[in-house]
Amino acid sequence: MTALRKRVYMDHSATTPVDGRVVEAMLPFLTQKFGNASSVHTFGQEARAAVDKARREVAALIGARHSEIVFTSGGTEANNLALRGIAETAAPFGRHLITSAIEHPAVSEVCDYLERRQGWAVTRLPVYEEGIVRVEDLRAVLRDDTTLISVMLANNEIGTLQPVAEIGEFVSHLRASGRRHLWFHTDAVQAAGRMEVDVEKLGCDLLSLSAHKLYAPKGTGALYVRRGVRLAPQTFGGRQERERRTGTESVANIVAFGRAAQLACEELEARINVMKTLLARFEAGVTARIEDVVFNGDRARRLPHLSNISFRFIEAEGLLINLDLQGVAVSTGSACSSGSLEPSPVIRALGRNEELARGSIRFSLGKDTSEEDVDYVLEVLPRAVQSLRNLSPLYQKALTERACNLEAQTLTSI
Amino acid sequence: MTALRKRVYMDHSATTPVDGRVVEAMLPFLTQKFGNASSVHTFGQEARAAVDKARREVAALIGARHSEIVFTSGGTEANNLALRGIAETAAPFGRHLITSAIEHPAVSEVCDYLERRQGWAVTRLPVYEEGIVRVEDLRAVLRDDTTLISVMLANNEIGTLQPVAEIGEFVSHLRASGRRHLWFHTDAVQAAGRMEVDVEKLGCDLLSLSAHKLYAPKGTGALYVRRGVRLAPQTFGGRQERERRTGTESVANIVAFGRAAQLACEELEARINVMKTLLARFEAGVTARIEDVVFNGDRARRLPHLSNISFRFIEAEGLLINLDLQGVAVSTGSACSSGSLEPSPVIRALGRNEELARGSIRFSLGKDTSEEDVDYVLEVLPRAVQSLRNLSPLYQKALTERACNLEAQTLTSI
Amino acid sequence: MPYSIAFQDHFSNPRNVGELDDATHTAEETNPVCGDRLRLSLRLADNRIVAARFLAYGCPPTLACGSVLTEMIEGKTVEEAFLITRNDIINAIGKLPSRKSHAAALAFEALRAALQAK
Amino acid sequence: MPYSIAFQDHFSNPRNVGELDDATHTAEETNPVCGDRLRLSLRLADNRIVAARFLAYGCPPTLACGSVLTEMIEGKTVEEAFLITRNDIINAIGKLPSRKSHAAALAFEALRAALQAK
Ligand SMILES: Cc1ncc(COP(=O)(O)O)c(C=O)c1O
Ligand SMILES: Cc1ncc(COP(=O)(O)O)c(C=O)c1O
Ligand code: FES
Ligand code: FES
Repeated sequence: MTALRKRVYMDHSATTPVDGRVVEAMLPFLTQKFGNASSVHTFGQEARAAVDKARREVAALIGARHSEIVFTSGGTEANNLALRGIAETAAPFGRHLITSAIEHPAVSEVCDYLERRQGWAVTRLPVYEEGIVRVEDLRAVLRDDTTLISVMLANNEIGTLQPVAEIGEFVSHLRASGRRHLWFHTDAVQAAGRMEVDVEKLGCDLLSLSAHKLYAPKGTGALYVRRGVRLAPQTFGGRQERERRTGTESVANIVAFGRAAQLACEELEARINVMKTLLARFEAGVTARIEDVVFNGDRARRLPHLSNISFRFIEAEGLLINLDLQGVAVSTGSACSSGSLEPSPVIRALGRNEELARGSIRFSLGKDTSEEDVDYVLEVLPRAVQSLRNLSPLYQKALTERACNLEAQTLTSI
Repeated sequence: MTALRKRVYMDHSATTPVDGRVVEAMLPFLTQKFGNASSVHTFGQEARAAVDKARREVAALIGARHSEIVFTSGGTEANNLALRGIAETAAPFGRHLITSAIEHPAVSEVCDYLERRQGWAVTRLPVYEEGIVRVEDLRAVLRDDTTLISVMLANNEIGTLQPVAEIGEFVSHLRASGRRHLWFHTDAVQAAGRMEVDVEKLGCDLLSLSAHKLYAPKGTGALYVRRGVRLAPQTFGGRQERERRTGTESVANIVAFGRAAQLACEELEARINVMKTLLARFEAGVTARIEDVVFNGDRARRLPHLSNISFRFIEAEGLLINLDLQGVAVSTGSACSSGSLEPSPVIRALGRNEELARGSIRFSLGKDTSEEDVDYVLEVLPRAVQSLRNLSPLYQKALTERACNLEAQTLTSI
Repeated sequence: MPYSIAFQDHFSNPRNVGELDDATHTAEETNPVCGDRLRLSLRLADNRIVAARFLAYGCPPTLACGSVLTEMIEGKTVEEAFLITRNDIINAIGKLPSRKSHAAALAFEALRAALQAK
Repeated sequence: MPYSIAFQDHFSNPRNVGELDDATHTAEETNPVCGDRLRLSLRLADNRIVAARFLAYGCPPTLACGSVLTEMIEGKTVEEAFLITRNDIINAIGKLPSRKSHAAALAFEALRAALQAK
């Protein structure tokens, strides 16, 4: 290890660095054009115009109208606002909601709350070994009092894509056949900027975004609310965001979000290509160099930047720390559930045993990840895994067993 | 009017520019130290350490412990979280709350919501001509089922200081005599950075702050929650902020808030002196140059930077626009209620008639306001007022009446 | 600035401010909801508006509409003046925020009232 | 990095890894809640721990505690080894996050179990 240790960030699903062009766009709104967007004077109107421009840019990223974008303090608030805002509107018509077993806590814990405290019934669709819900399951569990469906577009731990467009189509059919009180939300926080996201093709009523997964600052997000959908506001005190979300607008961050959305639109294809190529290189390298690994989640229907791998016989946090000491940043499960003793519920939902769940690591690439970065990780990772395995009683046991089996085989084959 | 028109910002109660030193502090957390504070690796721990440092700095500004600070997306969310979080905890013990008639909408509208939707009874204390609630009124309306008191520390439209420390003392007495289920919140969004704020001296259980009134970016705030106070979280999905407020921390903005709080601490006295001196100059100038003006709010018990003045015979928005065309930014009422047709409810609460309420303008100075700025405003303001008065039928009528009275007087005095 | 250039011009340099000493027709209208007022005084000669003056109290749109209205009607016959609509006033000022379009209505009413006044 | 320098050192360069072929005492303990495991093998001679080796599966604190424990006990008499507390282990590793202090408990239990094993 030299003084200027190499650092490789492979945790872009947790957060991304702010793009230099985004910083440039937002800076003037901190110091010169610093007005409050609700102020009538020129300072305020400059800020208002900038917020409106950003609203159009974010809308363009997902094929929405600008009036359908509500800025929030992040993906978590967008999810909370969507589910609680609709739950309030929907409750008189029925209190059953359908979601998946692998939602981000910002969705799953709101569902838990609605179940525990607000008298809702919640059905959590299974995801099977591939980590994907099935539309036929959704059809099967739909009830007369189902008023809310929330299924994420892409999972944050394993990157699998959910059949959101198919669910949207199903919901449209139900609507066409006269069902009025059914709303469909999707959490696109991980998907945006990594795949095409188009609210028309998806057929969703609400969709959550977070700026910091898109090379803009943390603490800003947006909720798409389809025109005509009535959302009960969850905070009070101000006329901002057409009264759907109050509080002085975070102008500089919103401008940054807009610029980042614009860049994500323009560069989407190029980014996908880079990430796909590097991810393939990475996965091939891992397969070639490390034994006893299991890739989690469907191999085809997934985001282009993310690999979730279980390393048998070892526990992920040790690997994470070991890699970190060598300058490589990765994560176990989602950042926000780190600190819990439970192995990732997402990996468990795939039917993996506890050992595999505890040994799973998420590698997530970014638009600026280089071949050199990948190669560096491929250099340090096998050593790190091996050194932890050398410590592991599970590994020693397996080695002994294998040796015995081999001997037994050799004996029988004589 | 020259090409490089002078611009004077006199609306610091709406928002402030971000201090250059604050920008400097936050920038590294956008691009280099961009980790998610919940991540275990070094990038994450850098962010975590920075958030913790900022938490200590914000705590120091108000004499709190760092563990008592919950970061939010702004003052609005801090107020909503405080009132709704406590209301949920407090409801089983009683549903009466006491507040003032001049709270910011982020408090008053939550009170309205609790009254309309959650079965609370709300008593709004009057503020009299001086714009200040009276502790004896509070004592008089206290009920056995009063569980929540929310009175702001300083008003945002007229700058008057409320007797929060006295209320805190009263609450302590009640506690000492065995009353356990009573919580006291104060909105210190306008006060912080403009006067000493010390949670021990105030005796409050909860206190709201907003970064953008302190020369840090919009979209970040904090709620002080006294140790031992149980606040029901209002969003779900993450372990952040000790589960009192979820969502990926807005690291760069929080760092900025911390740095701004630190500067506000260090420079408080100097800032107060500058603003007081300039405000006195401004008010003396207005008094000397413009007739028929009424200063709103108590002359002594108020913030050092704010002057709310009613100009008779004219309507404030016209004056605002006129001044804006000459580069001077001021406001009518609070920025967030701009756009409503109603004259400011705060000015009405002082007992002013509709004409005075419609003719009131808020001038709010900042730490970097200069004598030159004040003098420029004193130059353009009298002309602006006069030109609007020349248009006003109310003014023409008053002139005629005065002329008659004068004539009558002259006649009688002969 | 949420207002158009034409608006800003009328607002900053209002035309025909004041009252005519020799007015033949005057009226003062008040919007009962917001309290804005517009006072109009006209001198008619040969069925034609030969002079118009206004005074106004209220929001910027009310002030600007007063100014633009006096410009629009000077020189017009009474019949021509009666043909002016709310929208004509809004167009002359270059669009208003929708929540302020009732300022044009106030100007319109004031004109009608003045024309019908004796 | 939430861990101390001493911790990082033990974690990166664990001491006494493996198993003694000529162990006199061995034990493997599992924390029933989190599933972490620590396997300890000792060679005692003349009532003294002359060699100690460990294997561990689990979180970094479990790995580091295993390493530091073997260093702490080598050369000690059985009686001295029995005097070691959970806190001694934590101090040797330079404090643990409180939610991870049960890793030291696991090391402690493994030591007890090994010393009492036959
Ligand atoms: C799928 C998903 N939803 C929601 C969120 C929460 O968004 P934010 O971090 O902006 O609160 C995240 C980010 O961790 C996510 O990955
Ligand atoms: C007294 C008061 N409380 C609360 C707020 C709301 O804070 P924020 O703008 O951060 O949402 C403001 C700001 O307008 C205020 O002046
Ligand atoms: S506010 Fe009603 S016309 Fe101006
Ligand atoms: S997680 Fe329990 S000891 Fe490591």
